[in-house]
Amino acid sequence: MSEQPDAGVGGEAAVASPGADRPPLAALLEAVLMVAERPVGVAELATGLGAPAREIERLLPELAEGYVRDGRGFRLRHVGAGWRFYTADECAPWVEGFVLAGQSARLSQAALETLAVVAYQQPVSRGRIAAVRGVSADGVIRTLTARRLVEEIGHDPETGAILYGTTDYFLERMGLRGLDELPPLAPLLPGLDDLDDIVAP
Amino acid sequence: MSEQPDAGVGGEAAVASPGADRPPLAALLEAVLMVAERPVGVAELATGLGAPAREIERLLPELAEGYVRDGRGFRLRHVGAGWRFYTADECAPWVEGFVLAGQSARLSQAALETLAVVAYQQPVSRGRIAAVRGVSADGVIRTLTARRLVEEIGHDPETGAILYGTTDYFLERMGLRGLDELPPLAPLLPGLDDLDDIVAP
Amino acid sequence: MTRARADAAGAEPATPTARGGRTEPFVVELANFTGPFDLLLSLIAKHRLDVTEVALSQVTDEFVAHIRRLGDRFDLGQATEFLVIAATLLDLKAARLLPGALSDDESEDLALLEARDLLFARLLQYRAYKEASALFAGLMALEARHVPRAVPLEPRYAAALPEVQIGIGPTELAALAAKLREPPLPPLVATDHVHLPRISVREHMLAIILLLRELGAADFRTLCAGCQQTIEVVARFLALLELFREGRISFDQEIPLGELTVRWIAVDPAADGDLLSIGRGLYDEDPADEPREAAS
Repeated sequence: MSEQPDAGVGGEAAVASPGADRPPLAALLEAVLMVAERPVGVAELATGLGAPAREIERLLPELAEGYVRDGRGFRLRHVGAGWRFYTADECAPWVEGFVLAGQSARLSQAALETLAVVAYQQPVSRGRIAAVRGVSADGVIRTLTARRLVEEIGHDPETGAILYGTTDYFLERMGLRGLDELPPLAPLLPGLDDLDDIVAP
Repeated sequence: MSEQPDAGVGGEAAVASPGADRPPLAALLEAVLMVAERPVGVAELATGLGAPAREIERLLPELAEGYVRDGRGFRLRHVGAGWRFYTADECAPWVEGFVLAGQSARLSQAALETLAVVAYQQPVSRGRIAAVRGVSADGVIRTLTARRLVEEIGHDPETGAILYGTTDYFLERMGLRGLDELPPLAPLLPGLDDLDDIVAP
Repeated sequence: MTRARADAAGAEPATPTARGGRTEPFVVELANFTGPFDLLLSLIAKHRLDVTEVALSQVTDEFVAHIRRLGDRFDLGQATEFLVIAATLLDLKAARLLPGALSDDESEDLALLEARDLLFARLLQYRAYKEASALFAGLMALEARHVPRAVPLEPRYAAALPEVQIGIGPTELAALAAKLREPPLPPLVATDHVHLPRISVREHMLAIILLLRELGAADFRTLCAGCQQTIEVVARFLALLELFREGRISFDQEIPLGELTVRWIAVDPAADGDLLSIGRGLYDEDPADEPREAAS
């Protein structure tokens, strides 16, 4: 907060100091929850936004009631561990129709590749999948999770990153009894005997 | 009062309505966009919701303006091929703390320059890009393709060379609705008024 | 960053954002100009400074010194950019300084002017894209402040999805995983766009001379007997033209479109022993070796 304003960089600098231009807490809550991938608890919100938990606990139900009162298509709900945006119940039939129309029953090549990486490298983080495939895996992981082929199976003890693995449903769909029935990878990699050719032409 | 102007619209446009108690179109738009994973175009919304495109085209900017006016933490924005929910930019520093994934790495200077050439000259071959920049563009094109910013869009009818263009994702990343919103190139060329000096020294 | 440098950089609006302040800007100090290299370019481009009055060798020396000074912070991108621009400037200056090869008539001047303008255009175009890239970076940074909503599907909709078709079996899945496990190929710098003179015309001139001295006379077919590729035949042909120009051979043709006979014509013995001087400075030889005489 005592940092001098970075005059040189236009618009891209993170002005993380809670200064005078801090948006109202209600707006910050809306912003964070709009992009949160899972329900977020009050304690986490309080820490992340640097705001008192009591204040947040008061604001969230207020926001939620406001959406109902205004007849919005979305709702803010307290579910399990925290708060999350959902679609309004009365809109569900239309949303469902929309979701079904946009979803292909077949997996894309990107989804298949990611599934392969998860199957053989599990437990694996998004970061590792992205490193193997060369592109961000976020969207594909979401698809595979929605399709119940992949699920969160823990956290990296060091980085805290979510680790993914395949589901029983995946095994069922692949006709396997267990992960040990996945074909071994080694024979598909270039043999070590080929290495000599490469080293000594 | 002004929140419910569309109460009557639902009844008359009930083409694919699963029930009689259809929520206002504005609420349905909010709900559908809440589950969308990419910008959704007006035509797709019109088909999915069984509502006239003109009506949707009128309502979306209205909703978007309403969020700004109310100082909400989220925005509805027309970017790339359609509309999508985003966080408000004034909340960015606080949102960053919650969203770890999906942070796209910065592009190198070479990648940015190549992207600029592709954006303005598309459809364009590698050879032409190399001619403008004075160096081979192969590696950079591969990077830009892997990042989904650039894609193959055809072949030169004469030489058969692959032609490249920018993607919808490129527009999203730039916050543009279409290529016609790219900053014009002409002013970047040193003043045309100086051309007289060059022609008649 | 010193104040003076900040001011100098400020004089050229697009540059500081273009490089994002990552690299130390290259500053030129010449008798008639002091400031950032980009500004120098800009002035030349806008014709406020004559390229013939810029000591390019000094600019190059300074750039080498600049790179040495940077040491570990050496920026390959900046060096490459300098090479491209310096080469263009050199082209430009050469075109401006050298007199026309044949005559000084107006069409020659016009051609020269066009060549010059072409170089200008190329330089300006590159700079325009560079500035556009800075705008792109700015737009992307601005857009990055808006985070798009991309969240997992609500359970009720996920449950409604039809059963997914994986489409491949365990073996194909293993093949995919194996393919992805292979280390990506190291990035290669493609060189196929660089023109490599694989054929030396001078070499072919020597080959022809040796053949003709043995045979006395031969037709073109015979002279090309050993050639494997078209380009070699072309080189033999060019070599013949060159030898004819030098007055070492003669052509005989009995009837129109008939067989062409190439004959070695006697020259003074001194030139004979001086075969290595043949074709010097032609096509493929280092011009610095023996400067080409101005054709006068």
